Amino acid sequence: MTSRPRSKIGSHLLPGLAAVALFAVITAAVLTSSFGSTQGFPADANIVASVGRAMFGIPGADVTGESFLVAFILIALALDAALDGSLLLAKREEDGSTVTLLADGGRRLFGRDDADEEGED
Amino acid sequence: MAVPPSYYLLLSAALFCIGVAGVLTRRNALLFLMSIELMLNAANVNFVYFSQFWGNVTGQTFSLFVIALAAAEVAIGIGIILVLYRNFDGVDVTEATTMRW
Amino acid sequence: MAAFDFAPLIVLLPFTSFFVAVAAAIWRPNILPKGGALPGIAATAGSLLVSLWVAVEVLGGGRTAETVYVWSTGVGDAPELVFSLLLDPLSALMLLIVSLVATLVHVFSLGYMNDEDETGLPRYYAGLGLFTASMLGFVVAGNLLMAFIFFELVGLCSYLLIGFWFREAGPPSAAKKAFLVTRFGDYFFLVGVAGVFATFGSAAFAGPESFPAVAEAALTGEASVRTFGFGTQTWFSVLGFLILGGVVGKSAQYPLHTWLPDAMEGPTPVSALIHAATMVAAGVYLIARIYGFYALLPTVLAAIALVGGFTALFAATMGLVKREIKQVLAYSTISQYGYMMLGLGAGGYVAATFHLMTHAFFKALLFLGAGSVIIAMHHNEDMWDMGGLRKRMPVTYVTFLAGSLALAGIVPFAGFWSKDEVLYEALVHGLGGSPILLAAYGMGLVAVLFTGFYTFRMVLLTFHGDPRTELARNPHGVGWNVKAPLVVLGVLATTAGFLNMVPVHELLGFPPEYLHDWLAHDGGRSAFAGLTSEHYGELLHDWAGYSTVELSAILPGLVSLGLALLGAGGAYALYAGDDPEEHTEKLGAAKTVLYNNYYQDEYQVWLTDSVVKPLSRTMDTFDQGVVDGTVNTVSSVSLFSGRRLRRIQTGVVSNYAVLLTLGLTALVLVVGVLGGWFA
Amino acid sequence: MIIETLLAVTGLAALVTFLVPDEYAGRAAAVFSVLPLLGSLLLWARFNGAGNALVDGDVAFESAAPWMTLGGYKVQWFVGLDGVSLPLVVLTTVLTTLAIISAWSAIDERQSQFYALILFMETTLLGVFTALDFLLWFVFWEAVLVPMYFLIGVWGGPRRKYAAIKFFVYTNIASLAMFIAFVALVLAAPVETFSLPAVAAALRGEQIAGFLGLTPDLLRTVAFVAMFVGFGVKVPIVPFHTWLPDAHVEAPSPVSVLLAGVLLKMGTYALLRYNFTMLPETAAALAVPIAAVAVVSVLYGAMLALAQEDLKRIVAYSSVSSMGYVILGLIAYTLYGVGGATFQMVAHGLISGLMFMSVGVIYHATHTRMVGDMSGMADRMPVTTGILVAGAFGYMGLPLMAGFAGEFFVFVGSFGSTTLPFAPIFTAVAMFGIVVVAGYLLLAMQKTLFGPFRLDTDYEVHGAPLRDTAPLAVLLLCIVALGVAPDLFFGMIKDAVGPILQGGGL
Repeated sequence: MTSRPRSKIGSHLLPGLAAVALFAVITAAVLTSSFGSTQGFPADANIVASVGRAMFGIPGADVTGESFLVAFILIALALDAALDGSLLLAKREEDGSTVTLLADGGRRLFGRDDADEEGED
Repeated sequence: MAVPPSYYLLLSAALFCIGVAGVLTRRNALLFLMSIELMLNAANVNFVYFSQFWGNVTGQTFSLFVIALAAAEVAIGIGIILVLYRNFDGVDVTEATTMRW
Repeated sequence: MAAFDFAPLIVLLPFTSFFVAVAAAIWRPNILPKGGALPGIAATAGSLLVSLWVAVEVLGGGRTAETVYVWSTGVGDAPELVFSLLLDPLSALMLLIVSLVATLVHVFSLGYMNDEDETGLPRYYAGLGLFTASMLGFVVAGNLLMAFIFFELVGLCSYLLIGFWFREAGPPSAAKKAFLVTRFGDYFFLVGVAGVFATFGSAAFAGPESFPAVAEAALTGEASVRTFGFGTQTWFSVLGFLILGGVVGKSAQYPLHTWLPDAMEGPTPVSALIHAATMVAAGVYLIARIYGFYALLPTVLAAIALVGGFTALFAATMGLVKREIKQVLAYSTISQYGYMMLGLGAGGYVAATFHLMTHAFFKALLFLGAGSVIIAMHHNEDMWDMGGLRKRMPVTYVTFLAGSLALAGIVPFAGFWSKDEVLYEALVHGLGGSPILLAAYGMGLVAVLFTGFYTFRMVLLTFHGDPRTELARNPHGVGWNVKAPLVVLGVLATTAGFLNMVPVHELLGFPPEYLHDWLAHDGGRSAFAGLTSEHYGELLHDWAGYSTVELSAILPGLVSLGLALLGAGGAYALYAGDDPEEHTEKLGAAKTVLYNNYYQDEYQVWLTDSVVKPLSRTMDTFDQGVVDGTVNTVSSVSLFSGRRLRRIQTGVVSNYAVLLTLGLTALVLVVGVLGGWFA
Repeated sequence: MIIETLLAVTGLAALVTFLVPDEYAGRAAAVFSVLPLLGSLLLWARFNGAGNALVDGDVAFESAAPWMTLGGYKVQWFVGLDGVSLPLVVLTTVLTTLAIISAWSAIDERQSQFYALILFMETTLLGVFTALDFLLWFVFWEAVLVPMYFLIGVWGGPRRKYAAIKFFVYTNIASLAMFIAFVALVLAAPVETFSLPAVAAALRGEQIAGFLGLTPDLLRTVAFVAMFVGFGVKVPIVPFHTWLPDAHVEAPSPVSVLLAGVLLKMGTYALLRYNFTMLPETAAALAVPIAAVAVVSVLYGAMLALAQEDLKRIVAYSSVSSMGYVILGLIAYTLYGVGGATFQMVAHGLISGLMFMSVGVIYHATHTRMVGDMSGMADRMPVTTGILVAGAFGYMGLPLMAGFAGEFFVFVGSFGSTTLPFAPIFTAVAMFGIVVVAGYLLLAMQKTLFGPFRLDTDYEVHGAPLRDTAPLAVLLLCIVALGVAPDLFFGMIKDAVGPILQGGGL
């Protein structure tokens, strides 16, 4: 009996129906609603330049757009924070034990100390 | 002849619902991240289309920010999954149920 | 009129002695000489002097009914509640009696309490002082509110004094019983007081707007009062019965008499002062005080007469078989007060007051005599352990004999004149127009026989025959402070009768009936006309339908004297001789019934212990179970639902995601529907 | 401005006591509490108010300041005193000072927090009795619950958590019902402010509009019943009384002195101010059920007290019984009825305070409150026993003590009331309470105080120190003073109660 990898699709498909239902509802909404005509961009407009200008709020773009200067700064900070966060999460303690998961009022729940040998890395 | 708007909306809805289905049916935490990426990109589709629909470049610039944020989100997501793996010997979401009633 | 300005002093003097004794009891118990007795004696003696002065003033025609202190000012038509002083022949007479007996009892207490070196004397004298003050306050009360206030205070003092030896188990429970039974009576009295205020707007005793006068006017139609939907006379009878409830409780009449024999747990001077002469008289005095109101109500008068007659007979029978000297006297007190109620009920207002006076003297004498016997016998009260004390205690014996003769009603002594006049009034009014009084008269007459019997049984057992125990052979001597009061009261017991010798006056005509004249005149002041015995006579005749038949007082007097002598002779026959033995076995089953006081105590105790107590326990379990139960179930519902809802937090992220998605779809659907999708 | 300073001073004192180290907290709190006491006596001395504050009387020490407008409704800081609220203010300050002194020996851990909470509660209580704007009053009304919850919950007896939570939730739900009812009335009434005199004038005067589909009369009845129940829980009235015994038994004795002495009066004070002043016709229409509830409270409370074994539960249930008299007096709508009810509030506050304090002193010495566990206390603690006996007799309505004055006025007032049908029957039945009260108090006293000395919890019992008996003696003096001269308070009460009377009768 060959043991080919078989996909673990099984009993837990039921929740998928919720996604299908959501799709149905949204499609119903979209189909029954009418939209105006698309204004589109002027043919000769330099879209990428206007995006660049809109990004930093520099006037004189072919196509108008709001200024995202503050958003740009914020997203920079966010990315930096994300980077530091991920490093922190991945870092191991000096004594080799990982970040322990504390739960239920500070009681050490899991996390391998050096003491228990059988836990593999 | 310009493509009617409902098609784009249907496309992004489909993408979004596939992402949701991915989250709901799978048990692997990594796949959650992938599905969430899919859902975010569905939103981007809408942004870009409606940017063109309204003739205003804000939609596009905003989708860039969405992508950036998605990246940050994945970074943290991966970190958390790493810790999850270390603590629960696997990334199966249905086993890590200590945070319950 | 100067005396009336000092009248408030009568009440305030004992009050100050109370404060002095309380202050001493709290700070330095032994600084007061004789444990607080001296201030007490001084205060009561002072009250006696002022009372004498007031009596002289009243003799000279002085009357007063003046407000002394405003308790609560009336606004609009709401009445003004005041403390007012009413001094007229009745209250002057009662003032004399109370202050005299109180002084003598204070002196006696020196011998009874101090010489027996009791502890806690300041507390005792404080209680005695407060009692005297409240009793005197009750006597001079000018309206029903003030009367009720001092009525209750007197009840409190009797509670404190009965429970004086609180370290043993007996006195506190006797004190509790005394207060509770009288409180039960006072409940009806309080309802009556509230009724009088609501009906008449004021509760004054004297003056044109006093409530008896307004009641009389209302009956004749001149005044209109609120009668709460009843006829005027019926509503007044209801009020009369309510106030009678308080009187029956305090004067230990038939249903509410069970507390008096137990009250003998208190020290004997207390029994003498409170449970013989004064407090128990408060009820009878109250009816005499508002007799103008009772004279309008024939039904209530008949009820009073019947209760009085029955109690006289009922208590006399129980007195026959008692072993302790104080128990005999206790039942005799209940019986004698039955006579007074009979007198009041039968329209003999003067007779009842006369018996009230004489009884106060000879009963106080008998109790104090018993006290000195108890001192001699080292607090052993059982008559069957005494005997032959005659030789060793001559003064006590002579005075005790005088008191007994007065109690039995033998001719020259005070008891005969007053009891005979009560019976005479009952007979005369009974034949006159209301035959029901004859039944009461009959019971009263039979009671004379028993009274004679138990009185002389008591005298023979204690003083005659051979001493039956070692203690009786050489009793412990008693000092002057015991003998002096006995002598004073002995003299009074013999001579008090001459005040009002009705048969002699009818025969010879020369000794005037002082008491009749004393209570008859209003001293020229029309405001007090409503409080004279003449006025009461008219009211009785007009409203109560009481009329008297012309009958000489000689024959009834001789009949009652004969019965008394018959009783005494019977006792002599059975218990004379050196070694009398108990004859009560011959009574057989009747003895046990009499000995257990017709099981009155038992059924009242049964009423409280196995009816009221279990009822309150069931109410408590009901309250805890049902009322508190509903509160707890309501809270447990929320706790239970909280436990169930908690399970939604399964800990699996996917479940939360599913709920999120379903929520979103539902939201979109709702918005769609509301937005007019399918409508 | 005096009332603001009074509240500010007491609040400040609470904060400062919080910082005082534990061993000095008791003394400091006592000294601080003397300030509001003097303040209230000053208020009493210079009281010049006349008539009822809500029915166009002139309010003493009145001061108003705009606070906020809530949806078109003006809400003010509006405080003032009249003949009804001043006695209760004096009662609060007197009882708090004495409770603090009596707490010196009773409380021996976390004293500073204890005394701070007591003083804070005093501030809120003073606020309740002086506020004349509904929202301001409601803020103080709710604020009282917080310190009381902690006082019972932290320093209480074994089941203190249950008792504290039950007390808090029970009263809060009731206040919710009352709040909704009153706001509905205000919205229906043609008035744009929450100030009580204005709302009272509107409600007593012209026709109010319907609300939420209820006709005006139905609205008045529903609001009356909801407010009656809301305040009834606080009073407490019989079906809603079950929180009281638990709260009293578990609370330390100084706290139960305040709980019985003042907090119960908030309920009856509010009933007088809201139900019986603002909706007189509805009250008259519902007279019979209210009187029935009052009479049931009296007899039911008394009978329950007869069945108790714990001294504190006995006194707690008898508070239920005494408050029944107050309700009977209020519904009588006669001068002596309503005036007597207000006086009974003050009198009962003093007497139940005295009873709880003396039971607390005995508990402190014997460490038990069970009637069966001890007997013959008079032998070892003569002064405390003497005062407890005097207090018990005060409770039974012994004349020349405040209890009798209050009860007698209520009986005379309600016996002849015309607004209450069958008034004599209701009064006569309620008066039977004085016999049952005498019954269980005498029974309890006889078992615990008299007879030979015996104590199951073998502690060494000796006379209580002066600092325990001094507050008792002061309270007893106040009770006797009010009993002998009730017009100290009764004069201003009659003046304040005059305008809201109805019907004939005295």
